[in-house]
Amino acid sequence: MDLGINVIEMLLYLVAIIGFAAINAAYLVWVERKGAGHIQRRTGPKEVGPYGLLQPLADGAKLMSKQLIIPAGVDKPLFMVAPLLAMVPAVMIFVTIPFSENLVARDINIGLLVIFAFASVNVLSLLMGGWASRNKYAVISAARAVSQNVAYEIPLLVMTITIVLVSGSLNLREIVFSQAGAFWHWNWLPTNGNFLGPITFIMFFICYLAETNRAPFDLGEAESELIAGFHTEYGSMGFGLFFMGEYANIVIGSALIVILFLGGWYSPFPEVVPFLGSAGVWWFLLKMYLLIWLVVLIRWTFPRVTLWSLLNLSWKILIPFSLFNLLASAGLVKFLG
Amino acid sequence: MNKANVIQELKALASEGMPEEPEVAAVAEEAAPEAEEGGKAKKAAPPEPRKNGLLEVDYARRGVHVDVQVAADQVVRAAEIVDAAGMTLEAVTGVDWINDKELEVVYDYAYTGGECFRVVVRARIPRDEANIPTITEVFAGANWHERETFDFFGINFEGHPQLEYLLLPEDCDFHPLLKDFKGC
Amino acid sequence: MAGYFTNILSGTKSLLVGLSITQKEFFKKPVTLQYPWESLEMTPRYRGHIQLIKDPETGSHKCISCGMCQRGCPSNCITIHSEKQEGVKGKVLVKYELDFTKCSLCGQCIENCKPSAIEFSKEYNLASTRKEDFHYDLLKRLKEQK
Amino acid sequence: MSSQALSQNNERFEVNLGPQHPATHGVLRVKLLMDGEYIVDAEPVLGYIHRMHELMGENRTWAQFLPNMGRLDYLSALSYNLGYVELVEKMAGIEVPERAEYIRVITTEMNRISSHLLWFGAFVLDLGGFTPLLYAFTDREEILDLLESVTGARLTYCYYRFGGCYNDVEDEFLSGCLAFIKRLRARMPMYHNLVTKNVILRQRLERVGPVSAEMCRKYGATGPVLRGSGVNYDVRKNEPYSIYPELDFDVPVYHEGDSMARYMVRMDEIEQCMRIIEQAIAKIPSGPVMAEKVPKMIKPEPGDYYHAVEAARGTFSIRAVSDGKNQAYRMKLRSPTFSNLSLFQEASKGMLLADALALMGSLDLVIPEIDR
Repeated sequence: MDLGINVIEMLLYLVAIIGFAAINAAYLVWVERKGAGHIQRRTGPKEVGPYGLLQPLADGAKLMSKQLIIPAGVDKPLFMVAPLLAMVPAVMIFVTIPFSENLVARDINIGLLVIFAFASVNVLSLLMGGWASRNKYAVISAARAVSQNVAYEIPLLVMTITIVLVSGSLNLREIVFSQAGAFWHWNWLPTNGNFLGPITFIMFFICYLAETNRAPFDLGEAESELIAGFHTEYGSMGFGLFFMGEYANIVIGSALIVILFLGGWYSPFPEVVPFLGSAGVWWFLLKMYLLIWLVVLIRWTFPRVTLWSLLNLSWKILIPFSLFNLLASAGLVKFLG
Repeated sequence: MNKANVIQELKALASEGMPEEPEVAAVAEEAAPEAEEGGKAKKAAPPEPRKNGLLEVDYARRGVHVDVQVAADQVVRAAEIVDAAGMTLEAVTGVDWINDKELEVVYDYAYTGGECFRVVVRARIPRDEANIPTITEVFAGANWHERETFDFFGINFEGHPQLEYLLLPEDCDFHPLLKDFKGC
Repeated sequence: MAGYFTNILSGTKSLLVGLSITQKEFFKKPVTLQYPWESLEMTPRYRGHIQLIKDPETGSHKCISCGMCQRGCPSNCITIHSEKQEGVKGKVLVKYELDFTKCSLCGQCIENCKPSAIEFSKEYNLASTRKEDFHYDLLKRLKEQK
Repeated sequence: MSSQALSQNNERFEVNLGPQHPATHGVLRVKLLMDGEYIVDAEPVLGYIHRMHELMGENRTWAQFLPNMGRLDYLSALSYNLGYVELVEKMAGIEVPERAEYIRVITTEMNRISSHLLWFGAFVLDLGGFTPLLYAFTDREEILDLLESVTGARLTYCYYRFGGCYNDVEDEFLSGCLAFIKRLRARMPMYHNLVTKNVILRQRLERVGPVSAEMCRKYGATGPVLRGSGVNYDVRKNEPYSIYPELDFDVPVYHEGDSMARYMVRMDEIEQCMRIIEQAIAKIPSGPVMAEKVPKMIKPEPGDYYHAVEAARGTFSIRAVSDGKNQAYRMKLRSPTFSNLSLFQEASKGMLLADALALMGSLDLVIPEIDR
């Protein structure tokens, strides 16, 4: 009996998560287009539905009804699997994310590890897609994506270890619990033994931009150099899945930053403030969407970096800083805590 | 850059081919602008093709200061002279003088380092044997200009590193700026 | 070493300035025009394809079929058909053909026209999938305007 | 596989950049021989929109060739119009009324601003920044509206005539130009804050794609490319035409020779253009805009004529050979980007793909003008 309820619960969670991921990814496209429009003094989509709100559905219908073209000479199995690999791990990660104190599909003790394990599959999909396309631009793009991901995964993990050190847990809920309270308790400020908090936060944010291949680090799909990069040869829903996967990854990254640095579902105000002071899922979502907006704004503001300056940034600035940060925090935790 | 020097050297170069009457160039220098401009008067008898030599022409009217005509095998040395003076190559082009059965290759040089000074060097070659040495060794930029001239006139620039069609399709077999080109 | 840190700081500052600019622009009103729903008035000098001017006195055109427009046209897009008619002095225009696909709107025909019989129209909403749609008979067009 | 096949050369591969590629702004094709991300050799392949304008020049009367000038460089068509009408005026000895000269300078400089603004946007787009393009377009659109109110066209102008201009300008146009300059002056700091000072852009442009003054000389590069390499050469100053000697403006010169220098030259040139327009509007006399005695049929005396003007991309010059007829015997059009692009093959050797594209963008290519 328990098992049956568990299964039903599990299925419900699964449906909810896939729905959440899909809707977020689809509407992020709308936010991006609408946002880009207004940033550039245009209106963005406005014809399909009020304020163009039905545009993502129209786009989806169009992508799904398009013919799936498999160019001659591609490595067919790899070519087909790559877009799936872009989307599926992204959905899987949502399983471990705690949106509020109780709203989590699977509360896993090693949640952080699970996230990084699945997130690292993403680069594999880019590599597979680029390689299988048998297109020179796609291959260059795949090579870029791999070197970029390798370079940025190191500081990303080192900084995560710092947070784990000060929080004392790999469980995402525990990490949020350790930041309980108003905003000065959160990890982005020099609290809880991590006195380089703000720098860690900014560096983590940069790494997350690079890991999700977002501008200004979108070297893999630098359209003025590599046309569309690894998905040059993809059309129809193959492209659609890459696209959705990219946006799902943005949601995940933002959610992760909210959990690690911005106090998860806790309100930024002290609890004595009426109404605004209470914690809840809305605070989580608000923080997450603000971060996403920042990502969108960055994309439409900056030019793209080159590969060498991207790698320089990682090896010369981020990795030394994050290692120093880790040592300092470890020392502080050891001597103070 | 010393203008007088360049003029002197070019003059010497142009008169090299015809050493027997060095005064002719000097005479042409004064007489030629009128001769050119008074072309109408001589309409009955088409003017003789110009002899090699240097002319200092009216800049305000013609847009160039010095106009040199040299023999085909002297263009490289002419290019070296203007190169040594620090001038730049603006263009290479051709003119088809079909009535004289000759093609003319025209090199436009300009000085970009200060006061304006424009030199045009020209050389005439027979139409049916249109060969002229390349000046890409002196001015790398001549590469494309010469290829373009080859496209339009079929002039063979001897020693050119890559004399292929530049603007026209690589498989075309005509040279559109020749006056006997009748469309394709 | 000091340069290393000041570089990072000044770089970060330039990025933040950039972000604040785009964020400010975000709140401004769009400057675009929603074309099918709104459209601009063409300026008086706008050059659409040429048309015959209607003479308010006679209600007809002023063309004397001299053919100067046709001769001056760089792209040979004007063809004039005229004929001798009894009782009328000079030739009478029967058809003013304009091949607008070749026209470059240089205005030489209008300058060449002694009786000032042609002018630029303000037509700009022209689109078609067939090029025959741009072969106009300006005389017919003038009559239809009546 | 033999050991030879495994040697280093086997790692090289060819990539066709274009003719349809986002970075080439038209139909330019560059045959790249790459070693990983490094360029071993980059050979531009031209001619995809070659239209043989020079042959058209031989088959049309002097006046009929005028509309062709708007089709060479569609971004600064008025400079080309100006170059051609001044050449023909020189040949036929036509005096141009002063007001017409002022109108020509004002409209040409407006056109130069619009060309530089579009280049600015497209260049930043090449570097991956999308938004500055549309900001630049908002400003450029105002220029186009102003020019449209005078010339009747937005891009392929055919406004100047031998001996003057097609029509006079109204005072609203002049005040509109002044209002636009005021607006653009206020916008320039925004461009500099958003783009010029941006650390990412500086990293991408500084010390990237250096072109020496000597290389420019050997290849005949002119315009902002030459001025970005430290050579103070501007036809408007060195070989003055029209009323430029009466106006006070500077020629921006940068000595670094990298892409940033070329960028800064163009940005500074926008400011200088604004100065020129302001002075010209302040000085513009009243009077006719067309010379009284313009021969109906222009038959210049036989001989060679040469005239050069400073277009937005460099020296545009025409060599016309007349045989006394009302058509040219030979019409050579010397376009600036043709020479500017020819140095790309040498300059891009050993560069990274992304840097080479930054270099190519900084040359400011307009393909119809290269191919003619």
